[in-house]
Amino acid sequence: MELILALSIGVLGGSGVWLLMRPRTFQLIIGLSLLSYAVNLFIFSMGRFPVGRPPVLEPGTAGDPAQYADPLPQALVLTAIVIGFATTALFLVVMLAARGLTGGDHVDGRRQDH
Amino acid sequence: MRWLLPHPVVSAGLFVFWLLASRSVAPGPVVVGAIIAVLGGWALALLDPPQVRIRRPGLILRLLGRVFVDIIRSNIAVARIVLSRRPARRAGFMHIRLSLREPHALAALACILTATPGTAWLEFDPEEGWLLLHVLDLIDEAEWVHIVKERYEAPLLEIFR
Amino acid sequence: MSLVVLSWSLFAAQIMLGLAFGCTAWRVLHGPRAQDRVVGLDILYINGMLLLLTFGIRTGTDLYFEAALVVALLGFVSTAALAKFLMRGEVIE
Amino acid sequence: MNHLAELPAPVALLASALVLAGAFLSLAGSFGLLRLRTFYDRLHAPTIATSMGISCVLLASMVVFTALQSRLVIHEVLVGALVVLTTPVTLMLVARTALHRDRLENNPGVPRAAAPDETAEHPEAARPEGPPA
Amino acid sequence: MPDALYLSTAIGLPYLGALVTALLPANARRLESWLAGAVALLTLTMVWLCYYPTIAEGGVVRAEIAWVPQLGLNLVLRLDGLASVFAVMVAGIGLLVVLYARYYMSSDDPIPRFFAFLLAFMGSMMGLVLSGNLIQLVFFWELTSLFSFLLIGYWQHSAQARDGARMALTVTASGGLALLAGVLLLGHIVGSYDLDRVLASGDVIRAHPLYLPALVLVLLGALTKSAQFPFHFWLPHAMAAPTPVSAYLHSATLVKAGIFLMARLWPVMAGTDAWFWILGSAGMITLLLGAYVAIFQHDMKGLLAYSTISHLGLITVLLSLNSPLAMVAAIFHTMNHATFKASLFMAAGIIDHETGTRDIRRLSGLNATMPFTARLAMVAAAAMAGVPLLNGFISKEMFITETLSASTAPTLLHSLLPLGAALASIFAVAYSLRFIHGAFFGPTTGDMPHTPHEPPQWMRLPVEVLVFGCMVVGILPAATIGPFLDVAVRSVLGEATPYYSLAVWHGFNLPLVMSLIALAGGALLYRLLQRHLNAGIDGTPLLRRLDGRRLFDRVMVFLSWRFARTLERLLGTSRLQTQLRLMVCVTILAAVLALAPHDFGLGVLQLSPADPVIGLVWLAGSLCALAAAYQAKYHRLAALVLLGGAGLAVCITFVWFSAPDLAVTQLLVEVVTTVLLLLGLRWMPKRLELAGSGRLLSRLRRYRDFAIALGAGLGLTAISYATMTRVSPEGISRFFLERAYTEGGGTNVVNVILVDFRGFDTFGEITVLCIVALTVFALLRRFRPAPESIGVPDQQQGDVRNWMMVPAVTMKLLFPLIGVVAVYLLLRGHDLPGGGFAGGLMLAIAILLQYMAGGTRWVEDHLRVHPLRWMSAGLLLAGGTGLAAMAFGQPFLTSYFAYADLGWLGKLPVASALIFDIGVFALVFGATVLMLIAIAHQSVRSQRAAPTPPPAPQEER
Amino acid sequence: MQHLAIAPILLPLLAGAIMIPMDDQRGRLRAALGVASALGLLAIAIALAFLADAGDAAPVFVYRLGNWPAQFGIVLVVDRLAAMLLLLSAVLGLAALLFSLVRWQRMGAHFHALFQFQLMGLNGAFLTGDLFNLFVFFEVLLAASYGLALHGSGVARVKAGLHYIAINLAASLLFLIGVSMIYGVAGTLNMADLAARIPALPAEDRPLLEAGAAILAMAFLAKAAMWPMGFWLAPTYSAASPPAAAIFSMMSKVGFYAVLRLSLLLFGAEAGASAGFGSTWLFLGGLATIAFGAISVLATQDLSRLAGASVLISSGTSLAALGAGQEAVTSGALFYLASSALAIGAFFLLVELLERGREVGADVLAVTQEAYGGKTEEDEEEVEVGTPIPATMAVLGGCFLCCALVLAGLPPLSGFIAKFAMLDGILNPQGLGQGAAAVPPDGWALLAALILSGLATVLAMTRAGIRSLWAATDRAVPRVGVVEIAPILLLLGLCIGMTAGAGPVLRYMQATASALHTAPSYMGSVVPVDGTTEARP
Ligand code: NA
Ligand code: NA
Repeated sequence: MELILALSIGVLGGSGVWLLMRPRTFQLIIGLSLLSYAVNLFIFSMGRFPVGRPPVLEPGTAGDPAQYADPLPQALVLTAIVIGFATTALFLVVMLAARGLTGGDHVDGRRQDH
Repeated sequence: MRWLLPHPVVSAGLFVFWLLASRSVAPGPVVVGAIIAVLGGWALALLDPPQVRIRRPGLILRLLGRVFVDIIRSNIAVARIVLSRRPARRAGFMHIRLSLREPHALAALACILTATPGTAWLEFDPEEGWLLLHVLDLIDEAEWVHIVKERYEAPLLEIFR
Repeated sequence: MSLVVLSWSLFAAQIMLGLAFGCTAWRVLHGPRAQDRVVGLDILYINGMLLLLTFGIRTGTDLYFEAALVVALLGFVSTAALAKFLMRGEVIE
Repeated sequence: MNHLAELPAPVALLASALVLAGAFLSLAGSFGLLRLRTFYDRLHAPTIATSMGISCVLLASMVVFTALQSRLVIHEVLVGALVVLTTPVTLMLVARTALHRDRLENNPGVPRAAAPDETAEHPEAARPEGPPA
Repeated sequence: MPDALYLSTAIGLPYLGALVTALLPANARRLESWLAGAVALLTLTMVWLCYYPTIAEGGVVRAEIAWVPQLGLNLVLRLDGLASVFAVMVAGIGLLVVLYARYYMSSDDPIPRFFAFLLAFMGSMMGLVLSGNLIQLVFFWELTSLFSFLLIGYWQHSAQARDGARMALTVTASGGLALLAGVLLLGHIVGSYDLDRVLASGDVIRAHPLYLPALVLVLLGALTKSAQFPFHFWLPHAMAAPTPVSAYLHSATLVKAGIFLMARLWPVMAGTDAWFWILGSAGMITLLLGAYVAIFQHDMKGLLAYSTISHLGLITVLLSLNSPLAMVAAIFHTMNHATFKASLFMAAGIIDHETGTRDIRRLSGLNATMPFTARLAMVAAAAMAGVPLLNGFISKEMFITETLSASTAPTLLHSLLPLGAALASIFAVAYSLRFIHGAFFGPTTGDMPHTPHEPPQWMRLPVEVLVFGCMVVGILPAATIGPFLDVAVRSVLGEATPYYSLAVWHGFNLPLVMSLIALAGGALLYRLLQRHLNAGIDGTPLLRRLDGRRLFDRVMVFLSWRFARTLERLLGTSRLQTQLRLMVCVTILAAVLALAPHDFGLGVLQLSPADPVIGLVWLAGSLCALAAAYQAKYHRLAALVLLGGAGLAVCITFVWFSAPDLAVTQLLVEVVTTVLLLLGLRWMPKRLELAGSGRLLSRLRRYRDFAIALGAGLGLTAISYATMTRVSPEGISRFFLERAYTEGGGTNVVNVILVDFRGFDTFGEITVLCIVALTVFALLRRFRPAPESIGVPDQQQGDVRNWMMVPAVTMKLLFPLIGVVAVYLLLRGHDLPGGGFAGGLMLAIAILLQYMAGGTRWVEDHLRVHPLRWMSAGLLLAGGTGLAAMAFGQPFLTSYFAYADLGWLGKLPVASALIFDIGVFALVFGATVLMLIAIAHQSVRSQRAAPTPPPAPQEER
Repeated sequence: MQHLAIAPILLPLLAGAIMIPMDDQRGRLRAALGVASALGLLAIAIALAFLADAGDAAPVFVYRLGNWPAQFGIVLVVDRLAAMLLLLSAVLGLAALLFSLVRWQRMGAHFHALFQFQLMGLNGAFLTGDLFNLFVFFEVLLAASYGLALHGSGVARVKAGLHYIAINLAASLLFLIGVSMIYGVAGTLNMADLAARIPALPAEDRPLLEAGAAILAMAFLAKAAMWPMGFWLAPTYSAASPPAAAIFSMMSKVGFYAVLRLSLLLFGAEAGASAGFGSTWLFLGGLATIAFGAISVLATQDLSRLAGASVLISSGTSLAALGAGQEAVTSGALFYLASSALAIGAFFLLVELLERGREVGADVLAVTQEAYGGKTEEDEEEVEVGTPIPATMAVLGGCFLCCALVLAGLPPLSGFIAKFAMLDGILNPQGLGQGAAAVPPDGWALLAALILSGLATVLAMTRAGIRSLWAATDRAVPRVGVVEIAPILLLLGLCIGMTAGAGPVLRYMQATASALHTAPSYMGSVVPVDGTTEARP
């Protein structure tokens, strides 16, 4: 199981990194999104992927760590998701502004090669 | 009463929705649900949708039953087409001229036709009332016209009058 | 006995849904046209939602219901936006 | 999965059947999406999943949880209602889009308008897809 | 104590004067010069006050003001014999120069600035010579460079002045940096920067392995400042400065700073072969080169400049000789040179001032038109040439004596010294003759811009004083300058002070013969060269190619253009792709380097059995991710859809591993992101697949990128796999699980962490969202689309109302429904999956759906969302919840939790965390809506493109 | 009194939040609020600095947010280092804000709110004692910096902004990867707790922790613009509007701050097998950055690029000095950091005054402007500067000179003291005359780098200064308002003050460095040894 997840983190991350190095702004934004998926899963994986643990406590009890998933990586992922969302939106708008002002969608402005 | 509940049906729906979602009929959720239902009605009123007047609840039930049966039947039919190795069928477009104009009724018809596998709502011309359908198994076009016009449109015309 | 049957059926159902997920994903991947991908994505969401529901049954908690509810609601929004974009060239006119 | 052991046998069997049926229907729908040859054909396949497929699984869920929690659990209805409400919207929009794009590209065999015209009076069956865009 | 006061006044007063002068009005020339003169006089007095009786009796005046004691850097003011000689020169000649400048400067010039710079320079020079701490010395050293730069560039409108100033600063400040390094080494060797301690550590320094680097660095500083070969070239170009500046800086003070430094450190650094070789060779070359080049200068000041270079070379040679007697001669010649050279500069300035030119070729017969000035200049020039009965003669004779006595030493350079001295003396006579003969003799009808006449009497006075000094010292050396020289020499040499005689007549000896030969030879040389000189050819014969300035410019251009630009191009990039590639590579490298030294392996944890469902989901998800990467260039929409597929796989994974909150949030974010990207796609250029992208180079680039991406992916896999196979550390999560319900009041631990345990993170996170929304809004207010995407997309034929009629019905109905879901998610978040963030996004989606269904205008006719208000309210609510805790004496964001009994309604949980969450909800809703609407508005704006400016998409409506 | 620790975060936050819905009609109120908040921050920072300096090595305040024990909740820690950086950012913030009042505040929407959030982010990053909270504040300050970098729009800003954002998004992802790896291995996020856990870490987990730290460091170093990850800096800073660039001179210091804090806390002498981790690389990277900065300084002809390149040199110098690993050098580096931040801030403001008069709207595509509704914004607004100052060129020239002196490290300003302090620390790590051990090779390298980079700066500054102040005699004298020059004078005045008061200032820096090099005092006061899982008070 762990291997599947590790591999999927790798695939997401690799695709994201590949796109990160592409010349078009849109590729970049997709790449950043894929990378942030990878990173979110990565953070999550640092809580060791517990299978079949209940997600919330029984009311009125203190949770036993052996019974529950590590909640902290989850909280971190949530924050990371939100921040990732915000920055993606911002990058999109900057990308649009750059497109409008430079006339092209190359990351460096009007460069035409590859 | 109008100002409190501009869309009573929707408000009622929201109230039920809330209770279902809360999985409880304790006083707390009921009160919150009621407030939310009213607020939801107001929110909808902001958008100024056409007023819906629904009659004949009996007919609604009958229509629902009919649709239920049709869905099961067409599910099986379409599943068979999908899974059979060499399906003997003739898919195609067909036009039906509807008398329905009421948007909610049209939406309901769209739901019905979509939920029924085998028919796909493609395009509707609100002026002339032409509906373009795609049918997966267009063996008898007249049969389909009958189904749509008689089985679904007629009751809908009654309900949303 | 019935427990074994139910467990296995749930497992089988999840495998089937997983396969369905794969089939749909293939359509999304392969296209050939944008509308195919959009329809594919819509169904991908449905398949995903069914997976969540069966997972809920399997684990006996109805906490995943919210996730399913949200999938049902939002799968629609994103595919509708995609379709609208295809249809009108922009999502909001 | 010890919680499932608390279920009475008939309920378990019913739930098994429903789950299997729902999953099977969904698989059928998805398989159709994969297999059918034209876009308009493929438009039908998923509705198997969105109608019966979902219904069966939701029913199974209701049955199981009602039995487990010894009270009526029917909030799954909401999911069903939402799907029924929303699927047509998506499909209508996509279908309309496909039509529009086919018309723009003058692909043969696509009705020119919502109203019937001479050429489209007797449409033939499966039409070839337009070239990928 | 009064000594300390005197010394600090001697340094501080000039600076104070500079400050006051700078603030005086531009037309107060008289006042400014009086002020400057008074400052110089007072400074001189201060030195005098210290001199008697302490210094005169061989004592040292020392005052210490704490500055940075931790680093051994205090303001140590230290006056001894050597310093007082220089201090008197600085203040005394400064006084004369101020007087001279009062008449020299034109009223068109910005006078306050001139005097301010001059006084500041004086202060810096005083600071330098009075430094009792090496770092402090460097401090003032660089200040002298700085103010000399400002003074040379005083006439900033002239390109020559700018270039000269820049050259001077570049050379001297660089030297100053080297000096700093050298001084730091000395400090390291000695263990103190204090001059007294350094001077007491000569043996330690000379024996230290770092002696040679320290020596080289210190001498770099000294030689650049004193314009020694090969750094001499800046001085002639500094002649673009006003003449008072040249008279002050380039004869008596600035260029003597290097000499001062060498003399100062002579006791501890001299006495080695390295010292002799470096200084001897540099000095000798400078001596000869300067003298030779001076002959061929047509500009009087240029001639004087090269002569200065030569004389400084002379002094350097003297210092290099490691002989106490040579040291005496060096100090003596320093004083002499200051007097005659300053007077010569002033004379040249007077000539320039009265005739309008300094070109020797144009000047002629001034002996007749301005006789008094001519006589003064002639005497000074004679001193420069080393004519007997003038001060220059005595020190020059001492020089020749020293070279002769050194020539018995073993090396070639030693034996060449007398020859060089003789040759240089011949040259000196020749250029002195040229200076006199060229300007003052010949026909009175030169082609001069002004008719020459005598200057005002007060302008001549400084020259008179200095020339008088030349004569007095030349005739009665022992009686006049003797005591001062003795004190200075003793302060350097101490016990080692040799016997020396300051007599004019030492008998008819070899040095005298050489002097006489030099006089005759010089006259002869000048006679021989006269034809050549009269021809008025520019440049120096034989050395035409050795143009220091051209070389300097070439080096500078090479440094900044060829060298720096090429390197910058090679080592840097402006391309984003390269930058990101580098970042990825460096990170991979960093991780590998961190892991490599250890044997990095898997942990011991039992793996959980593989779930085929997740395998299937991830098979699909991975394919989606890969396909999205593949399609993103030409099929943007496809990539977007595929991204959604991958996101769904992530979402299912979250559910599978007990994180429904994450699943819900991930999904919501993904949908909003998709819509945002779709909104943006409308403005992107059409992209068609082009043939010919398969060129070898770009293919290779892609292979490289593929390898990097593969590496990154494998790295992530390896790390996460390795971590997952390890036992969890006994971390802090136990605390959260144990306290979430009992102290946080919620069963959804994740939510309790978000709004309570780590609520501050959430607080920051919503602030980020808020900031981003504001930025998006601000940026879009100035959005300009590309010309080709302004028009309505071609798909838009027909009315949207018509097309969307049936779907719109459902979409409107969904508005309240989604709103209810939003509230539902908000309210239950604390106990069950959901929360303010999810709720806010949900509500925004409800609004979005309406925009999609009805279009911007329709929605805004019906709905008024005020996103900015929502945002503000949300942020204030969240912040207010935290502040409320402070009101109860608790830290910010301390949560409060209780059940309010509402009678039959049951108990209502009241948690401050819920209010916080409502704040989150409002902010997220507002921010998301603001972003969506701001982008959506661009279409409306573009369609309204008209002469009248459209209103900004403000939040109202 | 405790609450003073959080005030530097809350004050700008609340000010910003109130400003959000204010429209342009309330511009004056908005500006007044902004200035009031900046002044308040200054006062708070001064108070904190005095309080921090009064005590021993331990932090003066450990503020437990939500009143949870330190290692579980989030803590803010006020020690000398934090207080000093708060003070710096307050000063720079005030200066930049004042400068913007004359005209830059009107060049785009929401300037004041973004500015306040920028300050909040900076302060939060300096205060927080939690690794993940540091990420959050990094994001706050970055998000605000994106807004400020783009403030005013235009081709140059947007193009540079795109690069800046892309690179920082990537860096943020690295941050997350690094933090989560550290959490995955050590099980905590609190810096002090982490420092306490590292020595006891099992050997098989150590590589992962170190790899996590290395990746984390990449995120910081990208922000500190270490070569080869800092090419974004010069274009971004030079394109940004001057007030933004001025406050950005603090931004690159944040990356350095994080490296400083974490490397000394986590990998200090007490870190067991991990002690000194990465310092060699830090040193080499710093040297490379200095070299590249010096090359850029030499290569540039443009004043604002020159300022940007100076930031590189300054960053590299700080990093290399930190990498040298000597307490004495660290204290010099801190002095240097303060002095260069002030000077660079002043320089960015000054550059605009010197280059004033370039057409503002020229970089908007003319075609689209016409088609898209023409001059919709305040692009073409006249430069109205209020009361102009007398002797403008002389004042500007003097300011330029001061900036150049500080940046080149020449006497008489604080740059010289800073460089001297570092060099002295390199040569005499135990203190002057305290055992003259042989200087290691890296000491020589740093010495050479500092001297040569100073030389390059001198050359470039002289050239640029002569060209823009002396050579252009025919140009019109720019109109400069008192409100514009005052902040520059304030910043440079502080540089002068740092020179005159070098003794006490350096003593503060030495106390700071000494506290940083003795991690246990920080650890002990943030996470008391006994009360690990003690309940909420
Ligand atoms: Na259907
Ligand atoms: Na939540």
